[in-house]
Amino acid sequence: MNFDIKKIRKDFPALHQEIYGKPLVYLDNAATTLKPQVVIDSITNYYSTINSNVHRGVHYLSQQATEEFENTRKNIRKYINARNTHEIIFTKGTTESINLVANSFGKKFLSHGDEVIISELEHHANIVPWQMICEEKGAKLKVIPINDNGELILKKYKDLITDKTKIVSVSHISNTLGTVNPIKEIIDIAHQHDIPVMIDGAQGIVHEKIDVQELDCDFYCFSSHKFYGPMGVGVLYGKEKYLEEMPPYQTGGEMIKTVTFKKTTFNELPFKFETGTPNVADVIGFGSAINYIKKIGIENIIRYEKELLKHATEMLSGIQGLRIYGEAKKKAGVISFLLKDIHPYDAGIIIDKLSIAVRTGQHCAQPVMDRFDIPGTIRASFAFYNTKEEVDKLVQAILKVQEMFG
Amino acid sequence: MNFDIKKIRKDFPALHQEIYGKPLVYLDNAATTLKPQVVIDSITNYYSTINSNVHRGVHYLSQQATEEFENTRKNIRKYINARNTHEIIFTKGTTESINLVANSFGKKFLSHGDEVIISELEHHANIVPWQMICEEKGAKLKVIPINDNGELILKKYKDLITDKTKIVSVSHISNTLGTVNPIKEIIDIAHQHDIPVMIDGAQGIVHEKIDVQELDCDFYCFSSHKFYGPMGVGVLYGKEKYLEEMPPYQTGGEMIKTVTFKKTTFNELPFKFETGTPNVADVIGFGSAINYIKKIGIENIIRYEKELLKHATEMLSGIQGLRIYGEAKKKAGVISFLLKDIHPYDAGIIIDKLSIAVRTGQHCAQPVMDRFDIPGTIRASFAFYNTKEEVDKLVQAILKVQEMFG
Amino acid sequence: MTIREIEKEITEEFSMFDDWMDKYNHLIEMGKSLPLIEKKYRTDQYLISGCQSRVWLSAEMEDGKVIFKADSDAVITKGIINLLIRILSNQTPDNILNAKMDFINQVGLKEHLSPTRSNGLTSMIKQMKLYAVVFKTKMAQ
Amino acid sequence: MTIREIEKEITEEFSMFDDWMDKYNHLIEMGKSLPLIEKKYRTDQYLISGCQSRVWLSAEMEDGKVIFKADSDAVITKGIINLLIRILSNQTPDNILNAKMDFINQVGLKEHLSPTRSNGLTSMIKQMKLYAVVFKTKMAQ
Ligand SMILES: Cc1ncc(COP(=O)(O)O)c(C=O)c1O
Ligand SMILES: Cc1ncc(COP(=O)(O)O)c(C=O)c1O
Repeated sequence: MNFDIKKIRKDFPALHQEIYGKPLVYLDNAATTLKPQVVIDSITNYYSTINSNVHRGVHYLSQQATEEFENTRKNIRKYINARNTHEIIFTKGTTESINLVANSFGKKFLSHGDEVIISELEHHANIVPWQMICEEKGAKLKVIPINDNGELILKKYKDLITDKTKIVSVSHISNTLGTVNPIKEIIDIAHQHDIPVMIDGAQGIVHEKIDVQELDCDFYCFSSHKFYGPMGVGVLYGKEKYLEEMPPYQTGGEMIKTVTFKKTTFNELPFKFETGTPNVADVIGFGSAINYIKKIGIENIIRYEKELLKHATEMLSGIQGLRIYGEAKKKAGVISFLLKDIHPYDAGIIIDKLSIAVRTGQHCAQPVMDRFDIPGTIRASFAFYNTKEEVDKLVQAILKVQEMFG
Repeated sequence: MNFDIKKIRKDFPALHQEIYGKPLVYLDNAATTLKPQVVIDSITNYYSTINSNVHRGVHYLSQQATEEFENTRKNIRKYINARNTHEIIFTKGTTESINLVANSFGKKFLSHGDEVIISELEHHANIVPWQMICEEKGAKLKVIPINDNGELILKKYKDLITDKTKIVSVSHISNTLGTVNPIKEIIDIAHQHDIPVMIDGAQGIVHEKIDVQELDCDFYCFSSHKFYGPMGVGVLYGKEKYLEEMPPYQTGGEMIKTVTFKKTTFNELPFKFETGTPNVADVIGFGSAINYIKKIGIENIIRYEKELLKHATEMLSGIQGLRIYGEAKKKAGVISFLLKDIHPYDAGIIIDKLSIAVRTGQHCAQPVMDRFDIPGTIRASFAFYNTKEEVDKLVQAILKVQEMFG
Repeated sequence: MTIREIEKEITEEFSMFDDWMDKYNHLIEMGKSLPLIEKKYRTDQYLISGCQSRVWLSAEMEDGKVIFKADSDAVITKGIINLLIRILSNQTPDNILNAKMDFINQVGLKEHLSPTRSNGLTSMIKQMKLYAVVFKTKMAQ
Repeated sequence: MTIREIEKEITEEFSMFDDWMDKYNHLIEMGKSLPLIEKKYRTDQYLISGCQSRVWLSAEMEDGKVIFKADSDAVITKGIINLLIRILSNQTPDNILNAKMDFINQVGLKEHLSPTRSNGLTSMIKQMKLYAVVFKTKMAQ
């Protein structure tokens, strides 16, 4: 296996710093991942040379900007195997991608009495936009429940589907429990009823190989910053047939064909959904991130991360008084846990002082906390540049926490 | 005057490159400005060290990220002299800022039969969002006309105001004609009727000193990338009293207080309007840009740019067969022109080959083109790092174009 | 004791600790000592909204001085609350309003009180001062 | 002449020019030579939407060959159109469909035909091939 962890760690400059005088252990990857040097260089390069706006200029630099920008679109199309390049829409993040679909799909296809299905383990980004549009349209939001392991109860999902269901939107991987949802099955079931499915892939794209045609999902979205790319960029993949029918979301320059005060006509896909000056530098930076991932190989990453998660699960399970939340059969990337009689915030503060970055709190998934009746969790989330030694440091830190609060 | 142009030019790495074998002359600043090295360094630094998500983490790096992010908000508040820090909302750009207000203000305050006033010289970003919300709400869009010099006809503006007028939205400076609009007067007139005013300051903040309390505008917005900062960041300033009343725009994480499937309550300002992972790196980078501008001094910039514009106007006016579009008494930043019997696209191609970056086309302001019955213009737009020698190179290029097409 | 004196006392108390761990152990001890608020006040009405740990705060006026009581579900938060109460409780509204709370920086707990920490402690100090304003106004009537 | 032969001819023609200015002067000359389309076709119906310069295109079938006519309001665009028409007009639908248009790279005009240039030329080639498909289908009936 050509997966050289020492070499890989060298690619990530942020790994090589000390926090409170000790080497940083970064286990907050589900919040945002670190960036390889090539991504940072790509942004620096862009601003030091090309630095131009796209699409509208005849001048050389603007042409260069446009070409690199559009090449990234092609690159992403290929990476997720979308059929058409114009099915790739750039947004500012997963949250905006979901807002776009909830709003635009909702405006076109949702009416009073219709139903939208989400799940109990969604991130707020995949709950609130649907709540809003349902409220606006007088539609009903239905929720697939989870079992005690944090797995979607598929039987219940089937029962929720009616001839009023207009769309299903679920996450690929839970950012809180780490559950890998059976999205292929969820999609197939919905399609038997001709219902389109949106997948919140913010965590999914990071830990799985994505082929949107094979999945046959109707929408798939993710954030650059959680996938080793810069902040401020997201992707929405959508099937042409839906994107064509949906009205524009935000409006302004770029996305129009003609504007008079009487009538405005809109541009073709993908531009119909992209208005204003796009985040050219960071889109191009995201292209570099994807190239980097391709070079390492997502299969290698998945294999390595599996081992890491297995090790972490074993080690943490061995700690007395520690309970893991989320024990799905298929899991990736994340371990959420609590220590008996210790508030996660207290634990988080001490773990931080031990130079380990974990997240504590509700992880933007309050319904999951309500489901388990807990105030929050401590969450360690992993990337392929993490090591077993780092996991062991986390274990030591947890033991220290227990000692201090014991 | 401590304005050392040689030294300033050294701060902008993109200035020091050759295009087609000759030094670049960058006169497309209204599309996007070049970035000083400190801004690029700030992004590099962020990704090489802090690289964390904000607001939700107890760990050290997340704290650092939040602090720098929120410091930039304070910095911007101070720069435009807003009363409250929570009146500064981060968006992805001017276009999104306007969409936010059109949508959210429109939802709350616009009803059937109401009226919205914009102007004839707006960028599409300040036209189409208003068209959309007016269409949705059954409201009417009214347009302040311009005279042959490209100045708003204030008399007509007064006539447009009725007791149905709910908001006025005009640009501070036209990106196409360079007109500096009398926004103080426009705001005062509207306020006499208790009508709020939104200012599209995408170009305004670049060439004027902004004091939102003195202007007393109700909304003011701009883009980082046009003001020497990174792409992917915009600002919306809004008066608390309106922002408080307006419903959220995009929804998801960060902007909520509590989420259950029954009911979601929203967070306070400014977070109510900021959802999803913000573009932390570029917001912090924008902070560096503002610090850089403060160091140079916006007054010095304005003085220098005035001289430059004067020189450019004189030189271009001296060219036979060249007509300048936009001859307002108060102008800044931009000269739009056409050459007799030469299509702007043809001219643009040749000027590009002479290593000069200008923009040709409609500049996302089709109504202005319709007003003057032209297919587009050639636009040279200036920044304080441009020089008179560069203007003279443009003049040489124009003479060459005339020779080739003569 | 005046606020200044208590602040000085606390600063000295903390200066004994060589490393952060001892300091936090001390905070934890302070946090563990007794619940600081009566059950009836542990309701949403007295909740100060903070992101990660919950903080309840009540205030009463006795002999021209404000008596604060508070609690939290996190021990470290409770420890810091304990410090705040030691300083601000049993003081006159005027003294509370004038308190600079410098000790926070000096004992190295600044990070807990930065608004970005979103743990409700900043809101708590704000709320304590707000109570002081209210009582002051009442007294003036 | 076959498409290949014309492409070769054009490439040779352009290889004579040492610098870009002569090349563009040549394009401008070609652009200036006569309007390429009848007035009646200069309507929105025949307009190929491009961002900066407008391009009109008409096609007719004569003796199994497609005759293209086109025009633009920009001279350089007209010059390039002239090249496209020299190559694709008066050819059979099949030949049009198979044309690779390699000459574009070879004469250094690639930038004008990249979709990012949004000047309608890419759309024009697409439209020409679309006409060829239509005529081919008609012939087969
Ligand atoms: C006056 C004006 N308004 C709005 C915009 C849109 O700004 P952005 O593309 O950064 O959203 C621009 C820039 O193109 C502008 O010049
Ligand atoms: C599953 C999931 N969905 C959506 C989001 C929101 O992503 P972003 O904040 O990048 O918009 C996140 C990240 O926080 C996530 O983990």
